[in-house]
Amino acid sequence: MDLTYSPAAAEFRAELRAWLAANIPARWAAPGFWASLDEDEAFDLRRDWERRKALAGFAGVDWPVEFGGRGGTPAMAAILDEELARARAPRSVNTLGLTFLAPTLMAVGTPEQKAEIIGPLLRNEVIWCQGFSEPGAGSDLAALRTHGERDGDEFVVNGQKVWTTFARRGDQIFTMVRTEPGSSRHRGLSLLLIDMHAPGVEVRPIRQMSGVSEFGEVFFTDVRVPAAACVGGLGNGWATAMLLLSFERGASAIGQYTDYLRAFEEIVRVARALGRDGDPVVRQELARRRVELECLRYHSLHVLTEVEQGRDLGFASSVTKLQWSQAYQGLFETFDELLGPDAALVRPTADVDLTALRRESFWTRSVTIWGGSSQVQRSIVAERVLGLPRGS
Amino acid sequence: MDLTYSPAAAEFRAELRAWLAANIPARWAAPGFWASLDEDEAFDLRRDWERRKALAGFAGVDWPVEFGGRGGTPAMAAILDEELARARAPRSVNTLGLTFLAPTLMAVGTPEQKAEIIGPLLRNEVIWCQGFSEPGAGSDLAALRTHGERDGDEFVVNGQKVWTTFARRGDQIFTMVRTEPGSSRHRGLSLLLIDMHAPGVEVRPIRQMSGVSEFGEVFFTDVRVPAAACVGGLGNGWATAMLLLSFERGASAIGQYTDYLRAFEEIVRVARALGRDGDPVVRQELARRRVELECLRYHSLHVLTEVEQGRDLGFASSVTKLQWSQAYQGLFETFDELLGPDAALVRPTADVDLTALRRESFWTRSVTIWGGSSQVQRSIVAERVLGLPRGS
Amino acid sequence: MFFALTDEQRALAASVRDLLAGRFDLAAVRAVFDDPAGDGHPLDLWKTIGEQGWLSVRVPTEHDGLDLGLVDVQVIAREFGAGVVPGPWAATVLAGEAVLRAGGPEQAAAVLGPLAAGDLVATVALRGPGGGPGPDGVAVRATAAGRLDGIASGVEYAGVADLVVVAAIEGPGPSAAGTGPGLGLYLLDPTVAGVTIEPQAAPDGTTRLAALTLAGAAATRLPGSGAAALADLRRRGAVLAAADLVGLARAALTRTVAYDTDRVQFGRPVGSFQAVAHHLADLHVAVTMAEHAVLYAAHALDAGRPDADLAVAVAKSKANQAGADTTAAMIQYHGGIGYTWEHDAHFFYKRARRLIAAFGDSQWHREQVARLTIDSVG
Amino acid sequence: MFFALTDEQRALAASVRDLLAGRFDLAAVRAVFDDPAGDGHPLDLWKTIGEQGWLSVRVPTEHDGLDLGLVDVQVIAREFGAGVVPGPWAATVLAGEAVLRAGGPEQAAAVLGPLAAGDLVATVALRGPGGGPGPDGVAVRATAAGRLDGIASGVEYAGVADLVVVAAIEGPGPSAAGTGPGLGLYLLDPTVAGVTIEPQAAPDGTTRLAALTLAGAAATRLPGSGAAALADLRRRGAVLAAADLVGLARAALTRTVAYDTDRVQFGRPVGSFQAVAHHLADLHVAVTMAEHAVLYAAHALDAGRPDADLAVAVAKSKANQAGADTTAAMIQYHGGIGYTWEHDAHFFYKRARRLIAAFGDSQWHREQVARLTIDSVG
Repeated sequence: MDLTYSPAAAEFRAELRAWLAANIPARWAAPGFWASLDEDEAFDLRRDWERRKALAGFAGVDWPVEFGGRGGTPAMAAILDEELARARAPRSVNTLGLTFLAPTLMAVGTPEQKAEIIGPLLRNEVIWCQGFSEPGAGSDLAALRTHGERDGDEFVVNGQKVWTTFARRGDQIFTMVRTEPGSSRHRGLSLLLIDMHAPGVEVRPIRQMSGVSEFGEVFFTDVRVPAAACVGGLGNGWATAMLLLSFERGASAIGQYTDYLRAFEEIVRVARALGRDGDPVVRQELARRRVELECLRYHSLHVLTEVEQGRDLGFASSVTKLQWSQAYQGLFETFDELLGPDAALVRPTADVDLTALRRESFWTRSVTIWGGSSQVQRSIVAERVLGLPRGS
Repeated sequence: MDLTYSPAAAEFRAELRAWLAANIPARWAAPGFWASLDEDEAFDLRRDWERRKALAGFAGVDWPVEFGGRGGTPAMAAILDEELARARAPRSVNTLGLTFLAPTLMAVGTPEQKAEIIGPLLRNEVIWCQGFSEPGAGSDLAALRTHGERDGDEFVVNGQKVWTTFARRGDQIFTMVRTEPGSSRHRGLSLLLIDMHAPGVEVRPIRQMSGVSEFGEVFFTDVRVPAAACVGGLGNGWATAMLLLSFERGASAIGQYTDYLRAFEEIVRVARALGRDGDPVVRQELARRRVELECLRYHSLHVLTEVEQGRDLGFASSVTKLQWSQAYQGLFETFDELLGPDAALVRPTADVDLTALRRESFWTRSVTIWGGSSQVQRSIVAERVLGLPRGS
Repeated sequence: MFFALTDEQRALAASVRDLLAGRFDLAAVRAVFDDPAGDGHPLDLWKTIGEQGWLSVRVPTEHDGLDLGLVDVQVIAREFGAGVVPGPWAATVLAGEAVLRAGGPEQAAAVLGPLAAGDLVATVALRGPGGGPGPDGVAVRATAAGRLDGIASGVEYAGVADLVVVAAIEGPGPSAAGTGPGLGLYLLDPTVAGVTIEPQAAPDGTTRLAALTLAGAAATRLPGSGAAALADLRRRGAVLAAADLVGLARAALTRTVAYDTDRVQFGRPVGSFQAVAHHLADLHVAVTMAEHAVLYAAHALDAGRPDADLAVAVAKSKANQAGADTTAAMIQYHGGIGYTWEHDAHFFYKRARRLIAAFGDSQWHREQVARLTIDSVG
Repeated sequence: MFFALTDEQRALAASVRDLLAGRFDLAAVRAVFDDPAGDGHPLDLWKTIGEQGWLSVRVPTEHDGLDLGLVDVQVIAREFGAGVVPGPWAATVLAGEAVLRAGGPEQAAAVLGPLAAGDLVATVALRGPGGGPGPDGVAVRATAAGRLDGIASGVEYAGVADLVVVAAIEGPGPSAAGTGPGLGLYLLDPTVAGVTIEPQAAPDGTTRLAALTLAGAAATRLPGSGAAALADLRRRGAVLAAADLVGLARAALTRTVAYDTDRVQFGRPVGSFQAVAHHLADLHVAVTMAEHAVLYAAHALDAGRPDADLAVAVAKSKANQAGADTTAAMIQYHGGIGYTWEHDAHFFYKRARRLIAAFGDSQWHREQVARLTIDSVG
């Protein structure tokens, strides 16, 4: 056991922390700050922040140098996540491109794709969306119906995607399309890259129950896509998607832990302002949630170790997803419960404004649905990790 | 809404209560009394008690007079359950015969069966066991393998039953046997009545995790059973079994409620003796359990009303089973949790002896397994009550 | 022994359900929900409520009411919950309870008839900011001359009310026993001088809440009131909230079952997956128990049963749980769509969370259960 | 950054597991379990433990020990839990910790060598009847002359111990800060005059417990002891109990998975029913988290990390939950057989419940978490 980081990693942390201290305005850390901005304003601020961060050398820290990365270790990537959360930096507006598309291109992209896409993505010049889910194909990706008809060097794509994060502000989308007519389920799919500004692409924002519109629907009507804009081989989309999704597995949840600790402390402050933090019953419930958060931290250190040792985590990433999503959602259930008689209000007292925490509380209802619902994750754990016989 | 009972029912309660007060020794109500007896001693005492109760006219209160019953209402049966539990009377040692076999015989028995079996059963002269479960056919009754080969006017029965209550002390057993060679699942079964003292019947007690041996295994080796000792028609066993099990549905859980209230109060006394009853956290947990018990009471009043109105409860009885089994088991989980530092001991302090409550605590682990496990009950509620599509 | 709804009560439930579905469906709810600055009080709905006599259930016949019980009121409250219906019906009914049970004959004559006819919108203001249910949660004081000073929080529909029943501390306050003088209920006309009404923003758009600030506002005391009357009103409020919760819980469950009977994933209806089906089955058990508990509590208050206090605490605790769990499951088992503004699931989810806190949250009611069932064990 | 077991530690785990499976399987456990009047201390097992060096892990090399950490100890403790192994191994290790950390050089020389070799059975007596973990749970007093009076409850294997580490109040008792003088740890030879050992009946037959009554019994103080040393010992005891719990939780889960992979109901393996499979998946997540938490807590104590207190409280809370839930599920998903005496499930179930209460139950540890993480928020 050794919980210290390598000298290089420690040095990286110090450098990063100093840069963050100098570059993150104090007002960003105020609980209500981001909730107080309108959505476009917030997006622009986050995009600009992300660009500045990349220019300062804090993007792609564990990417190879040849792709503009820093050539660092997984530990450095975890440190980046941790320090960003600690500094209350906003989450990236290009997460899906950075987490999924870039490493997929590094592995199976054409030389042109590598040259043209990865750099601008890293520098946040191009915002990438993901188009996987469809109405009727949520957890069940293989049920998708968006299709592309071959026409010379192009595909003519028609169909609809849903739950696309930042759809309204995206520039490009990597999306699963059925490119072989008559194929079904896992066969005949391709991962296509589509320009969201192309004719025939329409976006409709989806308003969430919190009132925020981070997701959108994307409609394709006779959108012409060059056949070369395919990643991983035509008709080979399922395998490419599995490769792509596997890059989530290596991700340690240390950034999430740090972020949820922020939420925990904000909730404790609310409990105190409402005179509830000394109540033994409330203390037990908060402690129960904190136990789950600390377990997430220890688990993340273990995952990071495994990745640094070069081990493939395989389906154990479902364990991580279940733990973080349920710890996070559960924390906000306790939040709901401790608010007391004026729980119905946005401002239960003059000095407590719950706008931001309540928005986050509503958000936590979604984390057990997207990215593989808890039900899907449990099936994976049961069958792939525990080896239980498959249900029919 | 009217929670008062009819004058006849109220009169019955008064009469019963007076009789119980005069006939139940005070020592029976002491928490450790029954646990202090050896098993045979306890059985003999219970059997004698049951006989005296029947002689006094407090058996079969809702049975027709022609079968030796009192011709009373379902409300009177519920009152009997309630008053017996309130008086801390032991549960019947002939429950399975009284609840299941007798009404089945009244409905589909031959005149001889009605004449010969019901009276002695009511008077507790004959103890009836139930032989349904087998190793490998627990919740899945249709998987049973005990079989009877026809030989003239008799069947020659071979096989094994398990989880037979009071197997060691039973006189007769009503049991499901595959009487058509080569049949499978629900077909070719018959409900046979077998003398447990007949040659070829062997009983092996099953010791429970609490140390008590209320269950047993019953082995049949070339046991000769008259073909006439079949209830509901040869080969018609599945339908007969469904009819038989349906008699559980009308049973209100008011007796269980009263009994669990006794457990609740004993647990509260333990909490007080250990100085835990003022702890706000313990109080919340005990209250949570009490809420479920009170709900069981209200629900039982509703079930009783439905039965008195002549309505068939159908599969809603699974709701009752889930509620009582989980309320009861949950109450003892709270018991385990509030015992504090000396929870491992039988006597955490000189004046607290947990023998009886701990035996009951272990017993509650079984109530979500037998009589249709919680998993089976939930499937019934999902498919038959909510109408969800059947899983495969 | 009859623990069930009568045929008349079932008919009433069906009638409320059908009328709401026909005249005030979820699209109409949405219009109110999406207009938080509006008064949340659609007049066409209110007219229907008045015409149908849904405000007259508890009003004595001499004031042209139906003179029925809380059991009948909870029949209607459940349907309002099932339809996540906006408007001051529940608040008006509760204010009527106060006048009915603690008002003098003149007050009854002035209030109950118009209230029953739907000519009067009323509400109750029983606690201060952060104040719990009970005398120590009250933050309004009354002078001997009947002037009120202080603040009440979370007052439903204060903005459209013609009449507010206000709980106020009198003299040195209530005695330790919680009964006797020291606390009174007052009838307040919110248009008099010294009354300020400030809307309070709240996530549940199916209702409107406000803070009421009183500075020497003139009001009339209900002569039969006191700490016991406040407790009585709090119990009735808890039963109404619990009834609304079980109504919405049942609706949330039924809608989820219907959706997952049709929705296909991995080639099968979602509702045929056992993990989902079993969770829904557990929720059915919980909702069923909550329904019985609310029915029992309402009857226990109607009949003055000695276990009424326990029954109310049990009903509100269990209804809170059923409301919280079914509405969370409604979102989860609708998949992504259940989390959107466009879908109706969040009406149920947010209304449930408002009601869970109303008239005593789960922890408060469980402590009542503990007080009544632990401390009494000999 | 290396948060995992080393190859050596993995090899140690495998070696303990294999040796226990070969020389002390569940049939051997059953013999101890079914003989509650016996001393619960099979000598062949103890001989193996001594030979294998499983008692020498923490003992410094100058006393012929391995001088390793609590991380290595928890490797062994997990395997003991997985095998529901009886005997005074954990008690002896814990007594050794006291001598190691608070004993003088002579005490260390006298105790640690024989202890490491398996020549000495030792145990700890840290609390009175019903006494919680901490100074106020102690019910033994020490005179200035080192005589002990009072009672200790739940002492593991007192009946076979050659040595007992006893916590005792000194003078006016510990200060409010919980540190400094006022409390000491004493080495007691249980054969001296004034010591009465009375076995305490307990459902978990895999261990033996006793009450220790002291009346002027002569004992030797550990010079480095005090309230802090007691807290240190309590933390180490909690980690050992938590490690045993996660070991048995993992074994309970693994055995249940294996059983339900084969057992067929309704024509399918029970483990293929989604409701069962998903519950087992949730338990796998819980056990995994508990394993990580115990590993972290052990390391935090080894490394003297500032968050060690929190880590111990987190580990014990989580291990308690994993132990309770997996052993209950083990019974449920074995069907009727899991509830019988003949099946081994109840060993796991009963041992879990003993350990859950040991060195602080869940409520106690959660309050520690609250103290450390709520009260410190600025």
